[in-house]
Amino acid sequence: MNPIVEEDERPSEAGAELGPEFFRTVYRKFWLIHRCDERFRAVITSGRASLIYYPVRGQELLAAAMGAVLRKDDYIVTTYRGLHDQLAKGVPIDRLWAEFLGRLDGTCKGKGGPMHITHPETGVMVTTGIVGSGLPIALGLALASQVRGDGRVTVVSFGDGASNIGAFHESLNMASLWKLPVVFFCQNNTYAEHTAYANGTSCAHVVDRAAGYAMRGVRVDGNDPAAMAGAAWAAVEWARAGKGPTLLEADTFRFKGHTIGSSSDYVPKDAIAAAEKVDPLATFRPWMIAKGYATDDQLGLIEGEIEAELDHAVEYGFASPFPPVEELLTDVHGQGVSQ
Amino acid sequence: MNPIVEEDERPSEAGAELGPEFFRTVYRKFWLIHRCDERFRAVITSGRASLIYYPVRGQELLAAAMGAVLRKDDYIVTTYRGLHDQLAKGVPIDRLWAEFLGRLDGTCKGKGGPMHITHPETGVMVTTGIVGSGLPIALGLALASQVRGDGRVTVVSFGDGASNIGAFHESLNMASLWKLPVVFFCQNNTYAEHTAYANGTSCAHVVDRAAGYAMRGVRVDGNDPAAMAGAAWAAVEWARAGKGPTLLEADTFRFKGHTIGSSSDYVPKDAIAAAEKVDPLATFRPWMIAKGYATDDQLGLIEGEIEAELDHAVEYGFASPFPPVEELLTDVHGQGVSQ
Amino acid sequence: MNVERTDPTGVTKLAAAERINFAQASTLALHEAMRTDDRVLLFGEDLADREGGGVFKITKGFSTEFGDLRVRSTPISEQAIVGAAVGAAIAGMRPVAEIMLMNFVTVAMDQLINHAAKIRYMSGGQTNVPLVIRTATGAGAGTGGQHSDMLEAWFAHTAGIKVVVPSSPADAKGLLLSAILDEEDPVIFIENTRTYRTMGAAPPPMLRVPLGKANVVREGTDVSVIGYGRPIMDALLVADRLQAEGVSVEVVDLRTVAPFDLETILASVAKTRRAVVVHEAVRNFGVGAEIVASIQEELFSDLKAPIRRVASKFSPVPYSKPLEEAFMWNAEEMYGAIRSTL
Amino acid sequence: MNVERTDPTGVTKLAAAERINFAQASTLALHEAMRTDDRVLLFGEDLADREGGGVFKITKGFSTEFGDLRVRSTPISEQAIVGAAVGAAIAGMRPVAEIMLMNFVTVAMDQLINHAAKIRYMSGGQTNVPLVIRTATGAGAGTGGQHSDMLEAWFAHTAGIKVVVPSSPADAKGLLLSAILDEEDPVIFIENTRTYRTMGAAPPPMLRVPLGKANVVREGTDVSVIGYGRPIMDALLVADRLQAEGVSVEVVDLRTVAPFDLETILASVAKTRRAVVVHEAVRNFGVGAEIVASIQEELFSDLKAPIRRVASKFSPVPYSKPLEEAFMWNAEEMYGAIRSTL
Ligand SMILES: Cc1ncc(C[n+]2csc(CCOP(=O)(O)OP(=O)(O)O)c2C)c(N)n1
Ligand SMILES: Cc1ncc(C[n+]2csc(CCOP(=O)(O)OP(=O)(O)O)c2C)c(N)n1
Ligand SMILES: [Mg+2]
Ligand SMILES: [Mg+2]
Repeated sequence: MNPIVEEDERPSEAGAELGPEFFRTVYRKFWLIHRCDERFRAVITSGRASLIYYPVRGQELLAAAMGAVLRKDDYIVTTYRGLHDQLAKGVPIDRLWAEFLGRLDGTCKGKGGPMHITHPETGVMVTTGIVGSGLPIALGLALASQVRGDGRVTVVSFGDGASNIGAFHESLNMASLWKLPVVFFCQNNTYAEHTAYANGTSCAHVVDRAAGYAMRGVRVDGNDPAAMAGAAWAAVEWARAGKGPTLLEADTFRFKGHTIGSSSDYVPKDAIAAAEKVDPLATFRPWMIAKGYATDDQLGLIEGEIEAELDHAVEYGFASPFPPVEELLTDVHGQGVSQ
Repeated sequence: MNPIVEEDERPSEAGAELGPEFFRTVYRKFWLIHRCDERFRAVITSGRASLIYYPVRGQELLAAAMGAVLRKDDYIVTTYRGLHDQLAKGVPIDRLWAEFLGRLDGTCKGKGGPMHITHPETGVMVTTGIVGSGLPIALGLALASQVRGDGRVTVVSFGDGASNIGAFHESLNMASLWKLPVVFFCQNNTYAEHTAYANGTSCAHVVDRAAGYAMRGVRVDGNDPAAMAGAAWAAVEWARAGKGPTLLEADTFRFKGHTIGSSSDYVPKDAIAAAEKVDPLATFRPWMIAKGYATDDQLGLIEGEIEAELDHAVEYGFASPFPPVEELLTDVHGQGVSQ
Repeated sequence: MNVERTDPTGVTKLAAAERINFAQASTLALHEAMRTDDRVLLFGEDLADREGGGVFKITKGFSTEFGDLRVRSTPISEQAIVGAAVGAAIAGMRPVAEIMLMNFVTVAMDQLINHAAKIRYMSGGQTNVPLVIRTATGAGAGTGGQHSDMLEAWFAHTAGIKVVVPSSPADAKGLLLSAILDEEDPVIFIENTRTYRTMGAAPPPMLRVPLGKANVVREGTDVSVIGYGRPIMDALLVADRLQAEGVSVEVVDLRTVAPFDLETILASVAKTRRAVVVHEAVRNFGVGAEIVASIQEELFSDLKAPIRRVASKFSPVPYSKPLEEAFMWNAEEMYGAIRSTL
Repeated sequence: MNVERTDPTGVTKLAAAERINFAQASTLALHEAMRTDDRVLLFGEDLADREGGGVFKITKGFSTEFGDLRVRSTPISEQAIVGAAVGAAIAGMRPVAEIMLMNFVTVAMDQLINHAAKIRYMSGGQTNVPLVIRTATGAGAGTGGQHSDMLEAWFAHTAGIKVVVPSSPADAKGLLLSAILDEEDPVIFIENTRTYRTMGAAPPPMLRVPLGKANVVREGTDVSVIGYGRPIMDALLVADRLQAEGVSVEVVDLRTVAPFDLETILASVAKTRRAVVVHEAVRNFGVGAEIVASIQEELFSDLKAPIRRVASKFSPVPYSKPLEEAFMWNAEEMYGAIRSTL
């Protein structure tokens, strides 16, 4: 944890809200993300669909925890590697599948694709393919909430590599000055494409930069369910209470390379081995049971339900038609009174 | 001073090099800058010339000290408010006047103008009108020196306001990673156009950001000749020794508004009063004498010589012809073997 | 009673004026928009009263009247400024962000091109980005290579974003009002620092000038001059001169540069069968090229002469006065180009 | 002995090949340039061997062979990347910076437009900025709205910077070599991700193709097709088809998009008196408009038909396959456009 956070601001492991039910919700989201990611990889590797996909294997838990903390009307902004964030926020899985496959019933009629998932009903406002560009947009979403006093919080996800681009700097400075209700959620998976953290980022931890914006900065183990949920909860509540932004850095790992099919030769074997030891995929289920938050059967039930939902979603996606060619030139401009 | 600088790295007030002769050089540069700035303002206010000019009144000393520390072949990059840096680095005054007046004998044949003074012979490589944009360019100059091993140092000047733009962030990160021989020289004159420091910058001091790049960071009183010269000397030597970049923040004040003619209503009276008390224009001369670095007569001699140089420069500038219209379309492209 | 207190922006007095300049047109439009729709937000460098109400004083009094939540000065962070506008627009506000001078959009192109322009399309129409970027530029004031460029062609080449360049104070006011209150698309509104003090007739309160429609400023039968912004004023003078010489010039002001009103252009050229295209931006690969290409494609066999272009020369904007004058388009060149088509 | 040790880039083997693809052309050109002139530096995201030699593997082995001082992976900091190239170029080096995909230049436009392009001019010719930006882009691979744009028209509209788009591996190699070794100006060199694996004849070592000269790829007498980049390959196929139908098509490949070789274009059109302009970028306000406008201005009375443009449609690049196909220019449209001029 970063020294900028005072002791009394640190959430207890639970907070009143973070009890068994909460963690069952986290588990459901976690498992959905995991299985959905696996199935995307499977349809691609098997050749049934051809698309550029950025796997989220390894980052399921941190997104699930954040998603479980957020209200439905809170806003999120995420990136090309955003499946976990989108699912955790509640985007309908079937429409998400349809979008990934470029179909008319996709969230964006197939026009956006995996890098640009948008679903305002669940608060997924922007998914960007440009590194770092979500942060300035998050400022504006949070600004709107601040002006309206609507109590919404905006969470913007980005990677460790994104912390080196100009937009990061401008956004943290402005958010701090304006005390915007925003959480800068850095998912530090230790790689930016093929570049290891320390070869691109000059400070030991991204959170070290919070002080340069006089901003609350918190680093958390993204593989630890309680710590992660607690840190997410605290950052969101901090923003909701009008106290301003947090830079929240969650340590995690990217197990399946930058994109599906790209090699990971450059990742040292021992780094992978170390990550496997703390992989939530291995640890989160036993933890739920050990904590008494759910029984093996209860979790099995959740898993079964998710499999059925996914079966439906995959079918829905492949069954949906491609958009008609007329769609090419619609949505370029809005109507506007002027037209 | 920033805690990141260890005690033993702090230069003594003098260092071997920083003796009486050194400070007489500083004084000469200081006075030249001061008088040159005054005369630009005078020709503009009197209507003899019409140009947009960014006064350097208040910032003479820090530039003079840096200029006295640098070698002739060191590189500098500065901004629209760059007269002090350019003169301190040694740009010929007459050609500088000609350039400000848009004449053919100007450093850039009149094509660049005051915002774009370039004079490679004295190491003035780029003067930019875009806030923050000098920093990335300084990386490249320093990179060239690093590759060639030519021992040059690059100093890039910028304002407090510039520390909030993306280019600042990207540049400090990359310079730190690559240990480039560059000094990031932030002249904190407490205003960015009409915006007071704290209304644009979220941290207490610009130097607070150095830690986010694991970079040597030093804050110095830009009105204190010994401290300023010592800090400049240490930062430059640090870079020259291959130890990497420094973020050097010098506290100063901008006495004449953002541009000539623009009002300064937004500056509180007491801030001005406080700045006047430590204004080097009032304090540096007595300091030189009190230190025994020069006598009143010696300084008077310097001042007289400068007045003569300036008389010549002003005359030279006004006497130089405007560039012929054919110059409009030259220098757009180089020759290159391809052409 | 203190006037500053009751009318901090001075618009009450201004609203009664019969003539206003371009700067006042922007002040009035912003004020009417702020008053009409509380989703309108203003932000940009130095524009609140704490900072003196903007370097051009266009928003003086606004933060006092509308409060610090709706009117904010920003740090020097153009990516954050435009990004904040994008986000606020998506969330349902109508932000008007100021980029002090047009050359500074170069640090914010990602937000404008990859995001503002495309988000509506990429979301399949779920989200709009109704923001306005006000910016100013123009050669002729000795501001040199980095403070004078007209870059509208870049935005015109980008689907999803609109570009407006007014040629009179009344148009400036009406177009800006429409852009803020009526558009669902991002709009780049380009002001000209050289004409901020140029006067013209004041339009009635709240009069909107719709985007996307060109304006035939002067009717004529012999040749069409098509353009936008500052050169339109010269075109009208040149048209007077040619009238005296027996040549009837039609002047078409695009008002909206992109998407432009091809119909009105074609109607004019179909009538005159001769055209000259004028703009302030450099000639090569400028907006004029598209207008020429479109006309020749549609009216090939009607044309009696090659379509000429009058624009600034193809170089960076030089500092030295005589070079800057030579760089800029001018009325004499317009005259010559028109004559050459006859 | 370990091959990786003696020939880490694999160019020794590659240099012997009779046919190479576009990716290999870049590898070979970069390698020859690095070997010829030690002022040549490479940097960009992921391009050193520690990072696997680049996402497209074009620079694999380079950092091993030429060392970490001359070949560096960078953080994700495009402003710093381009700025560092500008500074190094001014200081006398010949940096080749990589912007992974063209849409990412939007965060670095300031360095390219306000600095790289103008510094020579603004310094009165005292400093040069001989840098090369290699970047890649192209629609058709399902990369959607933010990874597929062709933005060359922006640079073409900027005095002081050159734009190169090759249409064959041999040209790619020769043009890149010239850009790095012979140019004093900043050059944007645009590669196409869709054709990285497309093969063509390998040119002899060190063969330069000079910038600024168009290439008449195929001679013909009835109509000129003028363009650059990927559509040139389609144009050649369409020309074959039309040949069989008795129409003789001349194909002019600009190679250098800006400044383009007007002389060669005019010579061709003066002969054929009909022209079609093709490019991959969206049609509106694209490079094609300037070519059309220039031709009609010079050859007005020679032209027998309106000059047609074939280009991508005016929308963001859609993700869904059928829409992306409909977005892109295609050979059928080219055929139709050529036919319409006859
Ligand atoms: C401005 C920009 N530069 C480069 C890229 C290419 N790119 C895509 S993802 C990526 C790595 C990002 O790393 P990180 O921020 O750590 O996120 P992660 O992929 O690990 O989730 C890069 C360089 C881009 N999309 N945008
Ligand atoms: C990118 C950019 N944004 C805005 C401006 C307009 N501008 C010129 S100087 C300035 C203030 C800069 O303040 P600071 O960095 O503190 O330098 P100072 O002028 O005080 O020396 C601004 C906003 C600019 N030139 N470039
Ligand atoms: Mg990462
Ligand atoms: Mg300042």
